[in-house]
Amino acid sequence: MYEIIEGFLEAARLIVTLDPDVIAISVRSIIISLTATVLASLVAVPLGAAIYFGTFPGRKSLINLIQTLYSLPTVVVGLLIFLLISRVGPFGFMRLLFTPTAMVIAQTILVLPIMTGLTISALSGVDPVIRDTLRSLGATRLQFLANIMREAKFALLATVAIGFGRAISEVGAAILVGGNIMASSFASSTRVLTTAISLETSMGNISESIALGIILLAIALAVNLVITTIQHR
Amino acid sequence: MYEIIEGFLEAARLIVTLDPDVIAISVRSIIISLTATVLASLVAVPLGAAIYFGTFPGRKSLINLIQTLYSLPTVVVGLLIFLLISRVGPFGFMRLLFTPTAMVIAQTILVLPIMTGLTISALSGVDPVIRDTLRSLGATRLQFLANIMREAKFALLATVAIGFGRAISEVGAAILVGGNIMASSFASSTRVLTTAISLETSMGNISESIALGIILLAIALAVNLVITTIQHR
Amino acid sequence: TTTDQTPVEKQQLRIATTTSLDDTKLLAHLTPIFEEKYNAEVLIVSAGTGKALEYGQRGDVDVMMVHDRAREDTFIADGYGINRRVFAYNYFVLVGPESDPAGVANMAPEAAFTAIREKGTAGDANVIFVSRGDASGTHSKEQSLWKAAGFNYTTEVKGSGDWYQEAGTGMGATLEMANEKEAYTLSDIGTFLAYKGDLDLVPIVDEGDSLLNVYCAMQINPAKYPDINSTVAKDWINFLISDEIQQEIASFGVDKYGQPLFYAAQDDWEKIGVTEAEVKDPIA
Amino acid sequence: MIELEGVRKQFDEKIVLDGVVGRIERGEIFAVIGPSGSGKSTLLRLIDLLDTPTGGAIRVNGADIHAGKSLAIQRMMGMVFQKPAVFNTTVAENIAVGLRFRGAREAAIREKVEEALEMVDLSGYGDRRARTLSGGEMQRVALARAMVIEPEILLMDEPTANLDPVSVATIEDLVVRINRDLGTTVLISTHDMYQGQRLAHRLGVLMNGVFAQVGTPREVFTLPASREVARFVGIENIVDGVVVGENGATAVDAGGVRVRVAAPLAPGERVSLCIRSEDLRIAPADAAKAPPGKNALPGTVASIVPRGPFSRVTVDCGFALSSVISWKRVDDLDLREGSSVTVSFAPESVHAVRRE
Amino acid sequence: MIELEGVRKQFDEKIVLDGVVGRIERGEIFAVIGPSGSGKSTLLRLIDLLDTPTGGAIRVNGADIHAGKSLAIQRMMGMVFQKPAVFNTTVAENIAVGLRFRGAREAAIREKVEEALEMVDLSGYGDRRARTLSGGEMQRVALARAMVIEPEILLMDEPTANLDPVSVATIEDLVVRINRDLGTTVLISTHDMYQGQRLAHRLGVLMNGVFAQVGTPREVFTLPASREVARFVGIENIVDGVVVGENGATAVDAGGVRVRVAAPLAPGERVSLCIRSEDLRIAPADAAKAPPGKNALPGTVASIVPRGPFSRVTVDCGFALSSVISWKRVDDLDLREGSSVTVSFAPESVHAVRRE
Ligand SMILES: Nc1ncnc2c1ncn2[C@@H]1O[C@H](COP(=O)(O)OP(=O)(O)OP(=O)(O)O)[C@@H](O)[C@H]1O
Ligand SMILES: Nc1ncnc2c1ncn2[C@@H]1O[C@H](COP(=O)(O)OP(=O)(O)OP(=O)(O)O)[C@@H](O)[C@H]1O
Ligand SMILES: [Mg+2]
Ligand SMILES: [Mg+2]
Repeated sequence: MYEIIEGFLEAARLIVTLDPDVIAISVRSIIISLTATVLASLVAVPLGAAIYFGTFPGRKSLINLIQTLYSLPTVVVGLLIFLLISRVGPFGFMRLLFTPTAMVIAQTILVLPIMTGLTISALSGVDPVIRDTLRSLGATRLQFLANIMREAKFALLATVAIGFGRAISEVGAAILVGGNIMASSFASSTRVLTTAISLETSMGNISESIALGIILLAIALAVNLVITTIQHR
Repeated sequence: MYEIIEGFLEAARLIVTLDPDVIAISVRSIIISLTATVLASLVAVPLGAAIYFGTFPGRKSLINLIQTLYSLPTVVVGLLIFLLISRVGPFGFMRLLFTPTAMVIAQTILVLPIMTGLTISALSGVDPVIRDTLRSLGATRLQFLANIMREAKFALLATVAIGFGRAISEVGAAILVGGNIMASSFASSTRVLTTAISLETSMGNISESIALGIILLAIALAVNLVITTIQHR
Repeated sequence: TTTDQTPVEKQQLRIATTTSLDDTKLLAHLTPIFEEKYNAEVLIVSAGTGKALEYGQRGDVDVMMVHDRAREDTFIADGYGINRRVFAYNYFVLVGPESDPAGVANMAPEAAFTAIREKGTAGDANVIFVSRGDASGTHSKEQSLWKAAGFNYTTEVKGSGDWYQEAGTGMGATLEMANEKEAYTLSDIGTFLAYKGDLDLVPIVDEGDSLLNVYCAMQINPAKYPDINSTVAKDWINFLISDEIQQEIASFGVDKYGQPLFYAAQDDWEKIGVTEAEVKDPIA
Repeated sequence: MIELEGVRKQFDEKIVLDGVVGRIERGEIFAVIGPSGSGKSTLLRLIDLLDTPTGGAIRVNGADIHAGKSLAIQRMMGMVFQKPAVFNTTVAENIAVGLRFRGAREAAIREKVEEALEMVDLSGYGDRRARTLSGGEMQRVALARAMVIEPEILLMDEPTANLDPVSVATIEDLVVRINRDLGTTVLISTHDMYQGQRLAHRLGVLMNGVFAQVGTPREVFTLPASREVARFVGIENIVDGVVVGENGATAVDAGGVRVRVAAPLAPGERVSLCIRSEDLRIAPADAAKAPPGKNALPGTVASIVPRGPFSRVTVDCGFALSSVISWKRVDDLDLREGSSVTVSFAPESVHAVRRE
Repeated sequence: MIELEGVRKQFDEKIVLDGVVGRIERGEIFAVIGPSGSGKSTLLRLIDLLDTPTGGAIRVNGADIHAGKSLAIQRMMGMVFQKPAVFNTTVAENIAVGLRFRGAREAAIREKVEEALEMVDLSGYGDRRARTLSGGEMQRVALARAMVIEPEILLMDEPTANLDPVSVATIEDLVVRINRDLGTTVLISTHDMYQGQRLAHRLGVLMNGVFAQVGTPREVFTLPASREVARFVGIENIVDGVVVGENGATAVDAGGVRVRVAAPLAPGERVSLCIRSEDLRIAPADAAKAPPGKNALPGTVASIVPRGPFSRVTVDCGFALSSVISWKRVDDLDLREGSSVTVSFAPESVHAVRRE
């Protein structure tokens, strides 16, 4: 148990001393996962809206499929992306493997199903009379969506929080397509908090792992506070 | 890319030939993750209700904390459980490490935050007039909760779907506290689909990994269909 | 080859390595020296041997550093790898609980394995062997030891009872598991030393040529992947077998563990059973 | 302007609208009245393109609006919902929404919203969060929201159901003014017949899936087309009987009591007589005889029930007849239960409808 | 039975109830009337323990209900909400909920639900999904749901706001019956004063956070306590003036026109005169003089507006006076805008309230 206490002390030390490696890793985690969350939102919200308001055949099956994809293991997502972007894959020419870009792509795809599914839930939480009122007031498609989203703001932002949580905490895809590289330049490195935690764990450095875990949670807390602030505005 | 096609063929082969190892692993995955989801529901739903209807100081901070824990990496959960149940840990005497029980505990704890958070969301989706009506009709606490939950049934079952998805797809905690053991007896083994996928991946067996991933998704689909059926009843 | 993220003048070298080299921090010790000398940037991807080979086979890296002779040979024979050089070696070690329930301390490796299997299959619940079970270099070595002891691994060892358990994870986790279960396991010395402080396990058998662990580096065949970064790859391999670096390898870890983690391959080519060219001749 | 051509709407098994036919003219105030559940909301929703009919067509200016739903047609119309919902923002923003959709300029929006708030008597409420408003306040916000876009057609689904009479009067004045000043066509559903009558140029009585009657308030109120309509528009006295000839004039035999009727009816016909309570005169039994040709039926007071500033006096003359008279008059006549009285009314006040 | 002791309720800045004092007796039907936003719903919610007062106390049978909220007190009461919500299940299940809470037996539940459905005229709707009901149908389900538990106190927040007159009459009869047969105390909020009057033994007029007046319908309607109440209860003619002595009788000077008043008033006092429109008589200008002692004011018809089965005729006599008379009488008198008429009314019909 003392490892946990040690972990807290270590976390405090790393933060207080501004350990440059830890800072680089943390910043990279934030950039990658935030980017992925934003990209995923840009896809998931319109997609969720299209599915929710759509009346195409197979709509129910599609929703079921999306719910099923909640269970997509991160390793499988990592593998699929890996096959696509590895040199012999169809996008191999872009040389994306082992780059932060690849990690963003993987995390984006990873959180898409849950964000799309929760968008559908968020929209279905809006009072039907509100929807009718917007239509009746002569909203264009875009205006309609923008206003429905404003009404569903709270739930949509909760969705973003969940997406970010899943992105920043996943490790399977990050390690497969990122490679957990610690290079001398920031841009070439792909080590993020979770892959660093895995590495420390595999080396038996439990206190360090816990310290990094605490830092990760601190970041998540900060992001959540921002989201909560927007929610209540 | 042909690995993906191969993965599908392999998955078909494994399923059709009833590969005993794969069946054992799949059954173990289902048992462990379903148990964890059920246990987590039993805690998360009352807890979420208590938080949602409660008026204690620090309620908002608690909700923020829960949202933050969405980002709890599975490895960190695994580590914490590991420290608690390893031989030298406070619960070491129970000899739980590397048993399926340990995996159930870890997954339960892993999905608790998101299930609690989504329970709160689900409950806040219930029309306030419905709440007032129940109170006014003289509901006891228990009757009140039971009825509110029935009104929020759809969203609560979606929460269960998300919890199950997260439990069955996680690998970090499973491998740390379960150990991915393949022993000759079913009960001593702790290999589940995700840890098997990790293993196959680390061995470079991409098609096998994808095959196992497909089997995992098939299980998730089946569970989701059951949940959807209950939702619409 | 260059990627868009790097400054133009710097070359990038991608290396897939087995985890033990990375986890011991040996590579972290060597890369800065290389980077400064060759104005290059080294990207290290650490993975199990199987996955590392997969990366190499797909041309996703320029250099591979592994320790599984048999699979290396196949890899080269299939035309994916060229210019193998051996740069370091050490020994595997059979570790187990101090009580040594199978009573195999200081036996020859094959004999120890035979004794463990015998007690295990006989139903002695105290005798357990935890295998990596992940097709890693270490797992390969274990399999070859069972074979050398006269057993058919798939029929007579694996699945022969609850005494033999496949961890299916990395070395560190396998050690943790063996520690928890008070079981035997085969480990590379580097990881064991790194973990030693947290474990109750002790070395049971650590001598015998069959425990030899030989690390090599090889280039991915530019004929297969023409745009691969073969110049820096060559530089790296030549760097590893250079006198200066061989010294570094031989002394690495002494200050921390009181004993070296690796031995330089340069002068011991006979002992480890490779040709002199493989340890000494720089790649042209 | 709005033509309803056999409009049908079915939910699962339940047929709600069963071929509604009608025509609402440009600039008209048309009220749809009908019992709860008769399909008033459904009809308005179909016209506002919020739902699709299962049969028939709705034409606006000649064009079938459900054939090619267009934003232009949608924007011609404004609707106030029966249970309005407000957007989770301020009152002012709620009212501004429709203007924003049409790309109005900020200054214009602010001015119009201010005006609209004043119209619905909510000046100063602009910055309040709309969700905390009372039932009636919300309904007024919904009204302002629909009116501020100055639609050509204003659809209102029981817009004053939650308002007190003073507010109702304010809103009604507003509707009349909008209709008069801007020429807005108004289609209002209401369960308050008096409101229908106060506001509407014409009424449609929705019953059993169709308009049982369409006409001016006066037509609907004095000459209901059926027994059901008569009951619905509040004619208290409906007496069933059979037509008999009587000295050249027409009379109806209602359980032995004869009632003279002005309209010509074929003897033997089974009819219901509708007599508005205000056309009845109750006088002491010993009062001067009614002029010849008038009906004068003796009876006893069965009950006296206060109703608004009046009392409703029911007299048993063989069948029950009730009249609404002021409290003062009740006192003056010294009416009480059991008093003997004479109920008199002109044959012209009796409206007869055929019974099936 | 229910005592309101200085009940206060404040939302953030806004004071809604500012010390409401009142007493509702056991077995009484008490109606709270008041303008939209005056706090009727707020008051009912406080009594039903759904919200907590920021000041004062509410006692039921002597016990402060907010001091120790108890299920027993909660279960004494049933409430119908202004905008009722239904549970997402069948109509029958919706109505059964309260009975289930009280552990009633299945057979008893089935029977009572069936009865309740019949009471609100929804027999046969038991198996319908409640979410698909029309506005009025939902409101009737909410009524049945609250009534079926036979509460000692029935709170109803504008229960008939969405209903047509026929349904309203059904519900009102029901309320009267429940009150009479079961002795249920009924507290009803309504914006429909006539409803308040038809149903209630006593009325409370909620204005500016307090009861501006509490009394029997007759008191409130004929003797409003203030100009505001007078206006709210629908007295059309409110004339401001100053009391002057006139030949021993009391008269009021209203902009030069003298109006005789029966009640004794101190000369010089500033008062508002309230005259109910039904107490006015409009006669042709050349008709016989009014009897001495009666007010008879000459004037010209300013407007004639249809209102229900009546017309509202406004006469300018220096100030406007309007009367509601039947269409027939308008025709008989041949009234039209500009006609010269005499408006007469007894001094006893004039109710004077002091102005501040
Ligand atoms: N939660 C709240 N926060 C702020 N103001 C509120 C809240 N609830 C009610 N109010 C305000 O309190 C006042 C009284 O509201 P209430 O609903 O009691 O009125 P009401 O008399 O029932 O009106 P109506 O006849 O329109 O239903 C209103 O001005 C309303 O805006
Ligand atoms: N989505 C639906 N599914 C099934 N039935 C429906 C649906 N919507 C409305 N109905 C039914 O259609 C009928 C007409 O409903 P509508 O709301 O148009 O009535 P209304 O005339 O507006 O009544 P009210 O005066 O009570 O508001 C009702 O019986 C209602 O239950
Ligand atoms: Mg309706
Ligand atoms: Mg209210």
